[in-house]
Amino acid sequence: MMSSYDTVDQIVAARKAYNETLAQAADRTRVTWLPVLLLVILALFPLMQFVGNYNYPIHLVLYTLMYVTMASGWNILGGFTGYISLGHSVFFAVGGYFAGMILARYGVSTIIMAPVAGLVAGLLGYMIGLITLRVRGPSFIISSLALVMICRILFEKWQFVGGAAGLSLPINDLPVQWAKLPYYYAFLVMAAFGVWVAYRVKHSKFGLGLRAISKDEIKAESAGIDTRFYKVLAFAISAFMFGMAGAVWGEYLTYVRPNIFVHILYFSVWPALMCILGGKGTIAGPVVGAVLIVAFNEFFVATLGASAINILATGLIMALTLMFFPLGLIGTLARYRKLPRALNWD
Amino acid sequence: MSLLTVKNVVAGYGDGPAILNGASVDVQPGKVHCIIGPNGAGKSTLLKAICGMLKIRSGEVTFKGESLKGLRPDQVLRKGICFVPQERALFPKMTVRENLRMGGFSMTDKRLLEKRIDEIEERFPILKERRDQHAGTMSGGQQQTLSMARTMILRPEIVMLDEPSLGLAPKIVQEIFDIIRVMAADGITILIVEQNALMGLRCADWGVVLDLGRTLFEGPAEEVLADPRIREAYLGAKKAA
Amino acid sequence: EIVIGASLPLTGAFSISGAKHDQGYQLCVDLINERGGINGEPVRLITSDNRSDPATAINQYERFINVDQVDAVFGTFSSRLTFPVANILARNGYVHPAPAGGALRIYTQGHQNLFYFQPNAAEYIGSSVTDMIQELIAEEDRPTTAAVVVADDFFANAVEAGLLGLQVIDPADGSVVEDMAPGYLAEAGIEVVYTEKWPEEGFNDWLNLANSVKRSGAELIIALTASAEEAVQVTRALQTVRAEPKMVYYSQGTQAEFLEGTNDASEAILVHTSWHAAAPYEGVLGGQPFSNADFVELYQERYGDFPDEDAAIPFAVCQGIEQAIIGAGSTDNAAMGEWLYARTNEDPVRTILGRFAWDERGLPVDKPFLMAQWNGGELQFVFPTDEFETSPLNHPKDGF
Amino acid sequence: MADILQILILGLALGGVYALMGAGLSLVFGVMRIVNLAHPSLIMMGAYVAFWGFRLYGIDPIVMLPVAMVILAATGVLLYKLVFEREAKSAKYSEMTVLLTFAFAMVFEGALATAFTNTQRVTTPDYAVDAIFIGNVFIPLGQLYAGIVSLVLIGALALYLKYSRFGYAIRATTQNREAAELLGVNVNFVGLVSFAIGLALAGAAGALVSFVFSFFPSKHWEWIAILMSLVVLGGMGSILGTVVAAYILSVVAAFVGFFFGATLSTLTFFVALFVVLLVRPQGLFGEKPELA
Amino acid sequence: MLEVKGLSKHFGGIRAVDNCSFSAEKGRITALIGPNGAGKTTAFNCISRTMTPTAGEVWLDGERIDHLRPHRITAKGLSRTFQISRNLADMTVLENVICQSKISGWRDLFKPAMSPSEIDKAMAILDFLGITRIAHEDGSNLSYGQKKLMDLAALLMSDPKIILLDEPAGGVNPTLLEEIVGHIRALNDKGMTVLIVEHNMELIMRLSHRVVVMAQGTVIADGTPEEVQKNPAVLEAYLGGALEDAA
Ligand SMILES: Nc1ncnc2c1ncn2[C@@H]1O[C@H](COP(=O)(O)OP(=O)(O)OP(=O)(O)O)[C@@H](O)[C@H]1O
Ligand SMILES: Nc1ncnc2c1ncn2[C@@H]1O[C@H](COP(=O)(O)OP(=O)(O)OP(=O)(O)O)[C@@H](O)[C@H]1O
Ligand SMILES: CC(C)C[C@H](N)C(=O)O
Ligand SMILES: [Mg+2]
Ligand SMILES: [Mg+2]
Repeated sequence: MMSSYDTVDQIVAARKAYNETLAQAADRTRVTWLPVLLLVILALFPLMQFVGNYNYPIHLVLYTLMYVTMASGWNILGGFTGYISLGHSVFFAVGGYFAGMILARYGVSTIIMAPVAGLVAGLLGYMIGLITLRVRGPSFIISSLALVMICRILFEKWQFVGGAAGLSLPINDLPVQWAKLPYYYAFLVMAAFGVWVAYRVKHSKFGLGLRAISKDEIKAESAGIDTRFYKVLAFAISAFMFGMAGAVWGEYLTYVRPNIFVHILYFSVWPALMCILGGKGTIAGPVVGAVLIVAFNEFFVATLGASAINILATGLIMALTLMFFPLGLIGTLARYRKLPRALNWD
Repeated sequence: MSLLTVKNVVAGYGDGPAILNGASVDVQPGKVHCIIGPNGAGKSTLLKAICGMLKIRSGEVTFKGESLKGLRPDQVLRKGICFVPQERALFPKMTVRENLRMGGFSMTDKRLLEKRIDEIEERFPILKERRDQHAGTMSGGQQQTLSMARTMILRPEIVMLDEPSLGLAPKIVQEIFDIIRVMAADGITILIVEQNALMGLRCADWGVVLDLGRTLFEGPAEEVLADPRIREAYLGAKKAA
Repeated sequence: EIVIGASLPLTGAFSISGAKHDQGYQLCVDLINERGGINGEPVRLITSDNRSDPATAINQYERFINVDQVDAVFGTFSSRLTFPVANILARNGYVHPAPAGGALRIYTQGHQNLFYFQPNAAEYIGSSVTDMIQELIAEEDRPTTAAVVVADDFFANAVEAGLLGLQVIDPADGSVVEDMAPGYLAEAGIEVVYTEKWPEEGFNDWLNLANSVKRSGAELIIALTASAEEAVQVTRALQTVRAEPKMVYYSQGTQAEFLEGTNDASEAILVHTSWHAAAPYEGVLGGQPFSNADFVELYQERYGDFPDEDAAIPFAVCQGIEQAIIGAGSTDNAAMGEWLYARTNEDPVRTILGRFAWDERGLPVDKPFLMAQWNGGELQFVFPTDEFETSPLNHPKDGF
Repeated sequence: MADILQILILGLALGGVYALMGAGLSLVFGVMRIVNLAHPSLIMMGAYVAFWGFRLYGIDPIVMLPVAMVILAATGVLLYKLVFEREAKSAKYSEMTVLLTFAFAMVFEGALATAFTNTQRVTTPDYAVDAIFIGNVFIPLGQLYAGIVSLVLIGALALYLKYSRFGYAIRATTQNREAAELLGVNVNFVGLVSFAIGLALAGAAGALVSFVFSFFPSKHWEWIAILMSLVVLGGMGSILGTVVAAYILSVVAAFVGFFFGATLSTLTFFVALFVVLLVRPQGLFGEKPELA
Repeated sequence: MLEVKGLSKHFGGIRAVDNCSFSAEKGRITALIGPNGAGKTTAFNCISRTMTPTAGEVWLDGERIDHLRPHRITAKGLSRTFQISRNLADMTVLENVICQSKISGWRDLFKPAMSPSEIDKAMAILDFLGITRIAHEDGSNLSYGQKKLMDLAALLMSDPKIILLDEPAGGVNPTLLEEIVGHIRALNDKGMTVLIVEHNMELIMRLSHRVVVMAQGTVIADGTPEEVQKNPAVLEAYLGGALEDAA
């Protein structure tokens, strides 16, 4: 008989050595200085207005921050819990309409009302979640698409909030140069809050439960996790983020209208895409994704105009990323242990 | 002369680490071979690599002198090697008869296929009895019988079974090993992976111990069964008192 | 160099009209440059496509103002897009010449920089229809019942409000912008027997709609759409169910594309319009007289096709801005706005759409819409009869 | 009574078109677990094939239908080879393909719009605006033809899946991909062919749609949600379910439109989807999920 | 103590479990055996409520639990493993285990999951089962037997009073099996109630205090291992000639 070992102890020792080569603890050093530094830089950025017209860059940063808020919120449902929603623009719209109507009727700034708008959106999310979170996978995705359609039609029918024509909101009376700043800082705070919430959730028992749900719901349930409640709560938290963002965006745009706010591409798919592009389930992913997508879009608008070619190019970029970075930039780099330390915010 | 030679095969999943690190097996025609080894040793991986479900990174797999490297599972099957994986590979929403017919999917002669199916049904009466039942609603043992019977339709030269006794009641386990012997008597070469090592080796002619992704021992089944090192390390016998 | 920005719906739901607006702007700018520019400075036009999406339109004007630092802007097409754009142009103090944004609510927000380059607000369009019926048709031949089907669109809803006598409400504070009661149809003694509204997107069931219209037995069918595309759909459906009205009026459908999509079914369909090739308007361009006929000729020379109102209106917008810059002596938008507001019917802006002077809301004074009718594949000008030469009204329509 | 009959007819007429639009989607999902959000944009492509055939050469769209099917099938082969074949090996396959096909929907939309502009189109064969009148009830000819062609195609597909050798392979792959592979089915080839068939159906649907609805490249968004609702309602992957759902919902929508207005009629599909999620999450013909 | 009364679960026409009653006494090891398709796993599913029973009652310590959702039942101290190991991929073994720890109330929910105390507890359990070595390995990269051990560890994290094990020995290497048996016995010695489904007769005979035999959804025998072994119905339905082999 052919054999390379003579005693059982040798075999056991060899197996032990073999097993140890398999197990290695992941690199868990996270970086906090970068997000903090970013926050400081962004807080100071509007000072540039003193030396020139930086209205458009400010607009772009503001726009990106809005997406950071939403993508971080989406991450809690789509990244941690594994429920891909392409219907979160509904909550963006609800936030926008709620705060918009309050602004129009009572003159209360949406920036103050944003948390309340978020709560309204979150509550609605909670109730919708009770229905749609009963199915998962493709069925859930499709139900979220249907949600968008229903919401759009209902808002179009609802004359109280302006129906299809929408609601025009008053312009603030700051000089053009400073007019964007209240919204800029509002979104900066929301984005920071969004990232912080995602971080807290990810490291909490709740977050661990969500991750378990995303892997195997039956297992999670029998592990003692109240899956229904967890899922719906995750849904509500993400809806909250969208509601807040929508509230302030309405006043910034001075116009709230079903077709703008329930827009499936911009406010449902983009946040999802940002999250996936950056790295689902990571903390820095949504931020990186938001920056990249806004930059891509701006690049195409500047070079190609907002034409059909732009759509083609966006689609192509999206397809290529998904094919070659299936885990997103952060996720894929981390997988191959090439992630720069600065981007590990987990 | 050996029918199938596996030599120093290195293989793994996707771009992950290599699971097999030089596994070798010699398969002799008409014999029953039993591979044992601890959990995670790479036994299932080896069978998958042979049948073309995994890419072989290096090493050789030759069947009757021809290399099987780079072939797809359906091509390996056409060469005459049939694999029954660990999870029962049935079509749950097809009837028993349709499942049998799928077994002969790669056959072109329809009449021959029907004839073979009739023969199989003769040999396993339960399949005849349940021919219109959906496979998914049968009990574990019946499903295992069906998936093994199905491989016989093709009259393959080699049948590879991954843990045929897993989760089966003692009575059925007995039957399954009987069927294996029947198949061997029919001249089919058999390669099984078993955790129920005692029964597996008793039924086999040749024993192989796979561990650490490599072949550690290989020899006639009785010898493997009798080896004290193997008994202790793999067969659960207490340290020789 | 004078840089002018325009964001247009070159693609999406308004693509037909948007593309023609582009042609109109471009043609005008090129002709100005041929004539030596404005105040001796060449004009450069930047257009971008907003995909018929309001948010994109807003963003593009932001870019014009802050990135391209344009000297002036041209408006965009349709009320739907003009409404939000009005706010941002107002905030930045740019003169906002609107080629297509007829809904009253755009003009009641108190913007000081807004000038509409069409005859009148959409709410008042309906009067042209009923006036025409009363003036051109003998009492016994007039339709007595009407079916009104409406796209749920800013513009179409506005026309509907006028015809049916609805209240125009600002949802922001719930205030009534204008009460159109009792409505032009009621005033003309026409009973509305069927109304229906379809959503802006996702509606496919035209046959069901047409069937209901037919069943209502209305003698006058009014289809208020926001685009020529929808007008084609309505017509084809009415044709399929073989509806038999005496008269059909659409809010859109002057375009060649409409004729192409409907062929014979277009016969005797009435459409209101801001412009007609036969209207003998005299305008100004590059300081020289430039008549409507010149426009038609040069347009055909350049684009091969016969122009329609979607190319003519933006041309007029461009003429207006040129005159404003000349009048103000610079591209100081505040001065341009003042100059435009100072126009009167005696000293108007002169365009191929005729004379323009605006009230404090930004709506033109004393400019009724024109009514046109498709006859034998040709869009004929039938009303009002007092100003220019018209073709006879084809009535009653012989069903579909 | 005539009214009711008329609405029923109109509903069924639309149902036929939706059935074919949804069938290809359902097939591709069933066999490959791809929720093909690009399907409607591919239908759009088929519609353009028919449109240009009609516009340039005056060929009837129904005659162009096979051409559209071939072109789309070829597109399918290409797409499968370039994208989905390698994707099939990825772990997050199912949700990945949703996003991936979304991206391709954008690519196709952009390509079509670049090539043909976003101008609204419709092919205008004479029958498209004609109808058979029986008393005062009419049957629209265009939709009647579309419905007949669609039923023939779906019927042929069903028979093919049930009885042909390749149909066996397709069904087997649907139920247990690995096992099929082990029995000598070239599952990649099966995937390829069923993807191509699915897209050929999209081509056929496109040719029919070209004279039933008006279309422009970005209109596929309007179709996505409707078609997806049908697929969920019918039970993911069940072609029969999708077809039945298409007919039922179109009829219901027609009645809703008649009694409650056009706006609410477009809501029917989505509200039905939610009701089904509440009472029968697995859809009409779907498998009950494991955890209650 | 766990008591099942008149439990039934039907799938369409199939009566997987049919009016089945048995109980598991406190602090003892009860085995549930029976031929394939007898309904053992289905009974487990109904007890832990991952399936809704068609009829019948389940009582735990004098409290009826068959209307509760699975996580509530787990919270009541009943935990189970799955016949086909369900593990959470992309999560380390440690996370897999900690995930199962008890959560009490709202505030707990947002506390850090991997707190030192939790980690210590989890590591202690892993140590008890002898698998500390793989604590940081991905849950899906384990061998079959390691998965079974990880399942067991996760089970213990929730401090259960009673555990339901579905074929813990299936597919496990005999040497490893010896370890598992040792662990189960140790747990039982600490007072834990165990209900176990197994096909390995030798193990059942060695381990259990009481054996319940199911066939075709109903209980056909119930008694000590010795009694059951001699029962002709059990021999006929289940054991065949296999017994001599095991002995
Ligand atoms: N799909 C997979 N992807 C990645 N790694 C895998 C996969 N399947 C198995 N492995 C790894 O390969 C190794 C060998 O697994 P394999 O299934 O071949 O073991 P085995 O010898 O059959 O064990 P068992 O007796 O438990 O079935 C294990 O370490 C396992 O973690
Ligand atoms: N989801 C299901 N749908 C239909 N039938 C089912 C389902 N689950 C189980 N069954 C049937 O119920 C019966 C009992 O199955 P169960 O899995 O409980 O058996 P078991 O006793 O655990 O068998 P084994 O020892 O093989 O694990 C079988 O006939 C099986 O086919
Ligand atoms: C072409 C036009 C008549 C459009 C219209 N002015 C609108 O506001 O949409
Ligand atoms: Mg194995
Ligand atoms: Mg079982």
